[in-house]
Amino acid sequence: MAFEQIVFYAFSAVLVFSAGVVITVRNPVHAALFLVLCFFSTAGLWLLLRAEFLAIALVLVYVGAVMVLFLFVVMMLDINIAVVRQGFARYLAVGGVVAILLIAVMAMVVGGDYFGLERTPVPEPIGEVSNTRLLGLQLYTDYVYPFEIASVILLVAIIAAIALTLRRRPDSRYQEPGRQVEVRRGDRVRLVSMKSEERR
Amino acid sequence: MVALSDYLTVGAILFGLSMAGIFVNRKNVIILLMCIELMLLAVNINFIAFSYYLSDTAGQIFVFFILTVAAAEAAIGLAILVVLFRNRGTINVDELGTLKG
Amino acid sequence: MENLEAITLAIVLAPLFGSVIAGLFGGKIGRSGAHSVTILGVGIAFVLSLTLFLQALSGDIGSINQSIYTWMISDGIRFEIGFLIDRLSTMMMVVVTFVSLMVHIYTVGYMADDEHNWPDDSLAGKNSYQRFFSYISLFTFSMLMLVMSNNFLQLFFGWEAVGLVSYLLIGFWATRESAVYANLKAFLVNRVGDFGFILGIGAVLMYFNTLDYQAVFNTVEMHQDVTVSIWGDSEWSLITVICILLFIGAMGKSAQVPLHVWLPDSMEGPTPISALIHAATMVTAGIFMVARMSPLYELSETALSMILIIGAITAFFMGLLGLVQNDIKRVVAYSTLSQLGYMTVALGASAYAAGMFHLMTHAFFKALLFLGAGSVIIAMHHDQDMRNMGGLRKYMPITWITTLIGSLALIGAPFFSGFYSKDSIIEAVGHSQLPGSDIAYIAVLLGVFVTALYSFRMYFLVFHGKARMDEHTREHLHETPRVVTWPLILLAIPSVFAGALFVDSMAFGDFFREAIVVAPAHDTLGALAGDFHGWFTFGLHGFVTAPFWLAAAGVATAYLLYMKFTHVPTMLKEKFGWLYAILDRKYGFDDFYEWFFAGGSRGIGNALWRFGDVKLIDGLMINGSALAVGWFASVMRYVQSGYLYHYAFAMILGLLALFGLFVI
Amino acid sequence: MNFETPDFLPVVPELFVLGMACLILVVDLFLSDRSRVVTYLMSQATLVGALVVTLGLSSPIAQVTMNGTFVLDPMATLLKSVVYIASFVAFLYAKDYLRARSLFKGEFFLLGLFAVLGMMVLISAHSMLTVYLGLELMSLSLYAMVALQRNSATASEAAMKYFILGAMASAMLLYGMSMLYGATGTLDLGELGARVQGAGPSSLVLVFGLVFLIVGIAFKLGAVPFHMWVPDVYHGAPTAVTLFVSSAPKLAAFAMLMRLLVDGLPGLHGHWQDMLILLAVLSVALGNVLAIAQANIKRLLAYSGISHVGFLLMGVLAGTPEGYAAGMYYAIAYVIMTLGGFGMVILMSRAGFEADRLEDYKGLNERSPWFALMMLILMFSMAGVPPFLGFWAKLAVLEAVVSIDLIWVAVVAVVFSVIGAFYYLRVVKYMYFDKPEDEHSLVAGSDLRFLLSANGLAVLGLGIFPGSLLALCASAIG
Repeated sequence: MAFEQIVFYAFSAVLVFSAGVVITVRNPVHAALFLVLCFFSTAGLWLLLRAEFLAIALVLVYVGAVMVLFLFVVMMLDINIAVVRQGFARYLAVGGVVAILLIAVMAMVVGGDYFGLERTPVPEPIGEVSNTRLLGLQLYTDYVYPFEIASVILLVAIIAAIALTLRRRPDSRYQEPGRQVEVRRGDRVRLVSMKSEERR
Repeated sequence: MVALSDYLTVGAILFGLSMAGIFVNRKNVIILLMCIELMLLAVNINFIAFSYYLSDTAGQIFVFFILTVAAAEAAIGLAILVVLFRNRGTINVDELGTLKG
Repeated sequence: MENLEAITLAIVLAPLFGSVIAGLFGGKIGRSGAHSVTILGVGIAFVLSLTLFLQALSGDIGSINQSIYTWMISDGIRFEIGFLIDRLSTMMMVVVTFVSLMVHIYTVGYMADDEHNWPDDSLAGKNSYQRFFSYISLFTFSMLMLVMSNNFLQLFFGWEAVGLVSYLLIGFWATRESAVYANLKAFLVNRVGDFGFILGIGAVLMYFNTLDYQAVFNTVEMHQDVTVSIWGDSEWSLITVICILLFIGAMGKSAQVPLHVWLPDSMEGPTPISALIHAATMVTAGIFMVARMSPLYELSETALSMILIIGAITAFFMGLLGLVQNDIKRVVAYSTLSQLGYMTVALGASAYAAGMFHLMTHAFFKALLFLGAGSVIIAMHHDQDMRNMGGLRKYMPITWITTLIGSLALIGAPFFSGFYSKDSIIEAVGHSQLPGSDIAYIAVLLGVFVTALYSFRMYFLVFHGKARMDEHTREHLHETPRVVTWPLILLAIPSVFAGALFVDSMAFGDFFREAIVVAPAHDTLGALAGDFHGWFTFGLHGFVTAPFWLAAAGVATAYLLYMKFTHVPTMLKEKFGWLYAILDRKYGFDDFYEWFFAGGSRGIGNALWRFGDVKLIDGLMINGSALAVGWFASVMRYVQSGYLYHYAFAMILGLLALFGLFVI
Repeated sequence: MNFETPDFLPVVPELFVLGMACLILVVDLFLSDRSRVVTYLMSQATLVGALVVTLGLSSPIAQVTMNGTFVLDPMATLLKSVVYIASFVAFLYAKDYLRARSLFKGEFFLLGLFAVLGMMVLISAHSMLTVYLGLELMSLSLYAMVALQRNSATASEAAMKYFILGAMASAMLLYGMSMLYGATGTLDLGELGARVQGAGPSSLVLVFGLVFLIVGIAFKLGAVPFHMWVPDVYHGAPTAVTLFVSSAPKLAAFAMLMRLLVDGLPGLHGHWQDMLILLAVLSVALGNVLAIAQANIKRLLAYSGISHVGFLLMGVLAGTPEGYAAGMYYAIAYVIMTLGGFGMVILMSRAGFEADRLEDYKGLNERSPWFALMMLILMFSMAGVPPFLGFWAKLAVLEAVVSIDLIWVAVVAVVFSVIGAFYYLRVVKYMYFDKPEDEHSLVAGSDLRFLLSANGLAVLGLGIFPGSLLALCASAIG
């Protein structure tokens, strides 16, 4: 077995295993961490496919940002971990059957008959062109319209997230620098003259 | 040599698993969000594999956009999740059944 | 003319606008607002129609045929709204809008005290005045759509719309049982005719694949030899079938025997609409339609013969019924039936132009007679029985004179309008070679005598002799207000002159040359035209023809019976009791229909209801299927459980199902 | 690298809406709650301006630009114009409703405008990439709009369901796209169509991808069995949002159907026709039957919308230009009717009272005869009674189905729409024959009353004169 194949099977096995854990594990924190593992192994697969930029982006964006966001929300919401999962086995059985059916149908189509090596051989390497450079050139020229739409989508995500979650709690305390600067001595310290107490 | 069909099969398994995950998981909405990320990941594997074997960069470009959109989607999904939690005090899928019929 | 489209649209839409305003906002704009806006709308339509008519007359515009709006296209057949403006339609437009305008003005007086016609606190009685104006304007709109149409669909729309308004107006006083009965009857009888009519239109659509008049007329020659089998093996000429079916529609609308029974009863409606709808315009729609379809009818002698005979029967026998009526409006109603018979006879004799000519003159003098009768009714405080009248000429001179003019025009006194039109019809029938034309000729000749007799019976009973009303009514007798008398005077003018003015061009000239087609073999009027030397000679000649002497005999008989020897009618009635009974029962049409159709269908309906409806449909189909649907719905609702995983599962199952069915 | 600057002119409407949305975003920051109406007015002005620009740019020939990712053709012009008008009407209906529930915030209009932008991108898409991005831009905005009523448990539940199922559907759509890309090696829809015609042995892969595509489209349209989100979202969301979600996005979904299947996969017509028949029949059947069991008018309208989608699909599945025109006609007719239907719910509601139960319509004729009449027109039109708009729409699609000899589909559709007439008539019965339970007079403002009257009369007017709209649709398909 060639080295490439070993790497492929190793990453694929890890990917499928950790995906299975994500959907069955009880604790969402564990699920999130296994998802991170999924992303890592996928990034490995992508490297095999000479998609270096996307592999790095996946790790940076997903593992670095999105999954942190997931974990953050999980922690913030303080979700109770279910004590017992009633009937989980039953769902799992049904789900397993469905999953196997689906995967069987899909594998039948995408399997060797149509996409085997005879039909689609591995392409020759295209020389020393950087994957990142290639993508960058295309993104900012041919795909400038989709690129702009993607930026609008991100803008919408920002607006939506703020509109949905930003709230001003009346009981929370926060600083107002303006008022802090404006403050005068008289507002903070009041000098009172008292009679001294009589000595006993 | 690794064939295109091998990558596609990995993608199919991942896709099937994550779809089953949405059905199986009845406790935590947040895991559903993760399943959706997994589905998109499966699609991305497909695109990149095709892109490589067809020697065509369009597939990788598409993946770039899917990653972007998926990030935005995750943000909105989590925002809705937070709103839901504030209203209900729970994010159990089981208890998300007042609208029906 | 560039802006012709705008003008035609304005003619149609102005009355509609008035109607909508008066109908929907009647409460807000009040009585004067309602009658002002509707009179204005109809007035605009009249003025514009008149200009179009004059232009058509002078030849500035020939025949204009344009579609304005494509309503829909189905299977390549275009359903359009369009207008065909030629001399035939402009003449009808002028008649319709003129009479309508007169009636609008007249109504201001006639309906002034309408609140007395309703029970106290009746909801329908609220704003009834405005509603009446809205209806008659709506009628004007519908009638204009009918006459201006360039296709069968719009014709049918107008046909049904005038029927609807007629129904609404006959039953206008909805709290009176007799009015409700009458409008139901009118509606049902017209359904019979309309059934034939729509079958006819359906046949046209089926075989010609178009509803456009011009397209049908252009290809009619090609369908001349087409035959259809209706029952078993008997083959009918397609054109004959279409013509007869369309004529059945005309029989309903124009009240020809045996579908005439609704028209006398329609007198339950207010008098202005009796004048407008049930004398001058709507009932002549059938005549107009046949004239418009002349290219079809000319190809079917069978249909023409049938029309001739039915018209003759109507003209004579319905006139006879006028002799025994005591209700002033019913006399005029039977006279209308008889005159419609004359027009139909003219159509049967291929003298379409004469029929249309009579239609026009009749519209004027019959509207005049109705409005005169209405004027009398107003003065008599809504008593319509002629036995309670008499000697009214002293109290109401204008009504008296104008009614006399109308009666003279009706009986065909020389130089009056009715003379020219009726004489040309009689002459044309005399020249016709169709089977049945001999009988028809005799019938229309005798009809002249009958017409004169009943007309002057009414005239003498109402305006001459001694006053038979009670003291209270007599003290209050006076001429009606000016809104009532002015329309009478305005209608009297064309009743006198319209005949002499147009006999040259309409009856014997080529006035309708673009609109009406007459086969050379049937051209009865063309044959007469050779002997025609102007209106004056024609009028003078009228004094020496049989119709004149028959009419004179009728007038003399009426004078003798109702002025001199007033006991004779009573004596005759006793002597010929059986004959009187037949006439009084209107030949038994009503009784037969009542017993056979109404009773029979009620019986069948009851039987079907008991078995079919209650048991089969309600029990099994409706309730059964409702139960099944309800059960199914509740099961399916259960699937919509509210849980995300079920929804996701449904989607996955859907995906798998699609795979199973279409991929593997 | 030789790069030609693309022709930006056809994209000007998109740029205009985007620019205005960004401007509104900034302006809105500086507005106090009392002057929030400025945001509203600017949003409406944006829609009007976009309409003007779009109509100004309309041309009878299709222009492809932006490296083949964007197309401007008559269909795009017509659909975009209707989207603007529908959104304008939806915003107008929403204004008072939002105000009464202290939801009158800039975000509603901003997200609405971004959703409109997404629909525009989708309508003008000429590449699978732009189809996806337009779809996501629209959907993400809509998810957020549904959840915008932050203190409502039902709204957030509806948003969550909508989001999860919607994301799942998008993922399936993407999977399908990846398969088509893999089989043909192109994302461009025109190129795809050409290559699919020539594809022989790998057609199983194409059909496989097609199935996923159909699932994605069916979800957005709300066709059975991918309809489950529809009633819950329509029910749970604030009525103003429901009104928006149920109207313009359907046009975008229709455009997606046309772009992907008709522009992209004409070679697979035989396959997608069979799938659409299945979906259409199921939708008409289940939509109508389930609507009968509803007591909530928003759910009722949701199920009725599902059945309408079935009809819409029937027009498209015929695969003829007449069928496409009929489908488009149906989509536009449906949007007009659904605007009126939910507009009525808004008109009846007031602060603290949603007027979403069927009982709330009892005796409406006594309370307001005019609006009872409008509701009657809308209900009859949805039921397909002549001479209202809905009748002609149904007639057009049935003609399309009959013309390709699928008589049985037409028969099934007619049978179920007769069953469906029952629930529309029940609303009418409540309005006219029952005693009112609620004696409050209607509080709606005059602009709302005027709009609803115009909406109802449009349904009547377009029903009496159906020719022009149908001709417009036919000419847009070309």
